[in-house]
Amino acid sequence: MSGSVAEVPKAPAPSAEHATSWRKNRKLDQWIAFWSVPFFFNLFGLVFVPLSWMMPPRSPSSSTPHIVDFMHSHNLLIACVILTLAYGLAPVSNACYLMQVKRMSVSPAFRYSMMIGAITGAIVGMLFPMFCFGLGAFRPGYNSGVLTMLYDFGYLAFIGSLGCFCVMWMAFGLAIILDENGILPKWLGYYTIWQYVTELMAAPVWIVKTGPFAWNGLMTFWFAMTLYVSWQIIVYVCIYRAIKNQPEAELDNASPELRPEAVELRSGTSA
Amino acid sequence: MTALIRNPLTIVWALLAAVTIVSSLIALDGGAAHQINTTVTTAVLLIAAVKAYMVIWHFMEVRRAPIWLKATTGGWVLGLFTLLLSFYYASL
Amino acid sequence: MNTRGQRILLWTAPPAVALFALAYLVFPVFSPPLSPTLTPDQVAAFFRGNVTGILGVAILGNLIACSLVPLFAVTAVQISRAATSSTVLTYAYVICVGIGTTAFILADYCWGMAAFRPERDPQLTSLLNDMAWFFFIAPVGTIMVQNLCFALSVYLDERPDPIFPRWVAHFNVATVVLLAPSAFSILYKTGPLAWNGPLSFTLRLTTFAVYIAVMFWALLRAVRYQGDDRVVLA
Amino acid sequence: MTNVAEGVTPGVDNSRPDDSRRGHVPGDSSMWFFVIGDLVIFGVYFVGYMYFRGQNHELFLQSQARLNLDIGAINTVMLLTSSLFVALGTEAARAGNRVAALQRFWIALAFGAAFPLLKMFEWIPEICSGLTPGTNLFFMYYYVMTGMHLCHVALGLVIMCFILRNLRTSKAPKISFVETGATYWHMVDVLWLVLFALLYLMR
Repeated sequence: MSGSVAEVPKAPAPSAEHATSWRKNRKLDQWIAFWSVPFFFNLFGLVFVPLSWMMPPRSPSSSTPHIVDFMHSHNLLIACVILTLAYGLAPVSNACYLMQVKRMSVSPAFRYSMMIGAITGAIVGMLFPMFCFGLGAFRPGYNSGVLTMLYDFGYLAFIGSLGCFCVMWMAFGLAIILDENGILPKWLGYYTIWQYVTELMAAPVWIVKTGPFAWNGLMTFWFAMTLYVSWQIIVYVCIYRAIKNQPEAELDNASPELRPEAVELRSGTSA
Repeated sequence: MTALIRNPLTIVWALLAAVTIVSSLIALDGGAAHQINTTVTTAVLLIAAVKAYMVIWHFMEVRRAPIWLKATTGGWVLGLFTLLLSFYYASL
Repeated sequence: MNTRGQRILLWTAPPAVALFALAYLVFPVFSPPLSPTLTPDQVAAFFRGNVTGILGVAILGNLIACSLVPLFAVTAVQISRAATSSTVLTYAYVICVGIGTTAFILADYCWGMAAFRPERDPQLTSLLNDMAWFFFIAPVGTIMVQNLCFALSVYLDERPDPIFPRWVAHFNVATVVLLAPSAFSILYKTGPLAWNGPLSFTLRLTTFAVYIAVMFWALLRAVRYQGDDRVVLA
Repeated sequence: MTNVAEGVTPGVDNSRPDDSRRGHVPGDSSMWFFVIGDLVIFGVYFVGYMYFRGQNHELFLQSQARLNLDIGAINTVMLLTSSLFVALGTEAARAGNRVAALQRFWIALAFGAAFPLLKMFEWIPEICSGLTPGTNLFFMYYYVMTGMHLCHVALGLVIMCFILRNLRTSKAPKISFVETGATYWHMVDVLWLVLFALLYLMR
């Protein structure tokens, strides 16, 4: 199996493509999906950090007046609007992973697990916490009890949403390690496993309100975040290379003379 | 069976197990009071460092590995225990 | 490949739409839509006065929440038929459908929850009502991306005989523009962008209704012409 | 899943290390990437523990007094013994002595499996007497770090089962897979040695 992939002719060098128009790029759909991702993540970062200061997380033990003050800040609403408009791009980034997992020699069960993880994760880890913050700022009339509940709910759902992402990254890491087509490098699979284990490590945020294991703590937030951000960047570089190196013959829209081999390859990979 | 006992790996294991018991005894004896005790801590951490490196060296077969692997694993043990001990002493 | 299954699934859409229309017409919250400027006590009073109607529609909504999924699933199949290099658009589409449907269910839950125990603290009833409106009106991000994925698959289709006429793609892009204002309902309590305003409420729901009708027609046509054409399964 | 254990090309063991060559990396080199990274990640946790311990020696010392040092020490010896038999088994597998290799890996698996069992004997009474991760920072570190280590042990036991299966069923046991699994298991051992010193022994 792995041998036949290696023999497939390489795609023509990308420099040949710009001579014609970008519209002629055979992988245009994949490239559009791919480039929406850095855009989305940059927007995500900008909205969370300099616009609303939701991140880095505020302390779980801050005093009620502080929490009320924060929950009333108007920028939370603007952040909420931007994210509601853009959060649909998160599925596109997940679709980019799924595409590469589809090319691997592993069972479709892996990409289906990731797909389901992505669906649940987007709701509990993104939309819901976002709205918790938005609701507090939307109606200033709420009493402080309701506001602190929204604050806790927002942060805990955002940082403590574990299972859906765990299953997603577990399926992704395992697929890379078990793959025999060499789509993504093996070490990335192991890197993904660390990322998934540190995701598990966020569990203590539900227990303590101060110290290194609180939701703004050194271990549960900063360390996990460092690992996550570097992982995310590396994954995207790897995905970029995987899309670039995908042979023309393997594409779904490959020209007919290359096609038979591609069909054979496909039937072999999606057993 | 005698071949097993004479195997260098078994000797390494015997050493490791003995040292484990020794370090537990140190903790039970010198550290029984559960108060800060730099002698116990230093001894126990140094023993742990040696044990960790023995496992890496003999069991993980780093002794036959290329130099970069020796350097990385050795660097990890050295760096980790230096940091641990300096954090410990700095906090006293 | 036989398309009978696709046609059966497609024809589940009209009864689903009829039930949605029924739910919409009898939902007390929508006629006229509750104003965002109501105080918690007014909201609580409204829920106390309309328990039967709200609960009835919340239950109905809960039951039919996912009933448009078959329509979207057939759309996904047709996207994967387009001659593009991969099924990346299909995957993005499917995930978006899952997220969008869940958001609708959460809205339904919140209204149902508020009506379940109307004697609850007015602050909490008002919170549930706000949350329901947020989940119902605001999260247009996924349906926007979903329609863009569809449009993109039509634009990039390299077949000599396209699956969909090009104007369906243009129409999908237009719905993206028309749905976008709803996201701003989070910012305003009055005016056209508030959740009961013409841009966020009327325009959004009208666009969605027209969109479902057009897609139903376009999909029927696409499935009819599919014939024995192979489908690249995702 | 079976492809992990079986060689891609049956009958040809192209991954067999050349012992005469200097500088042989045991096992799959991407596993070493994993091992070193894991050591560094745990290292960060260890140093973090030491730092926060320095902020409140009293609390950590008092809490330490409530741990069960005996089970900790027995578990250390269990893991060391298991590691020994894994190393011996790898040696036997490399020498082509499949019967001895199988026997030693079975013993290693038994000692390894005793670890989580003993851990339960340690944890359950502690949790029942009210010592939970929420008790204080020491116990949070204790449960998080031993818990994460326990996940590694569980994974190691699964890998060991695959090694046994590879040795038992395949015509040409893949030595590099045996070495890869062994490397991982020894890493689990190394991490426990440090954990044992930090959590149970130091004062």
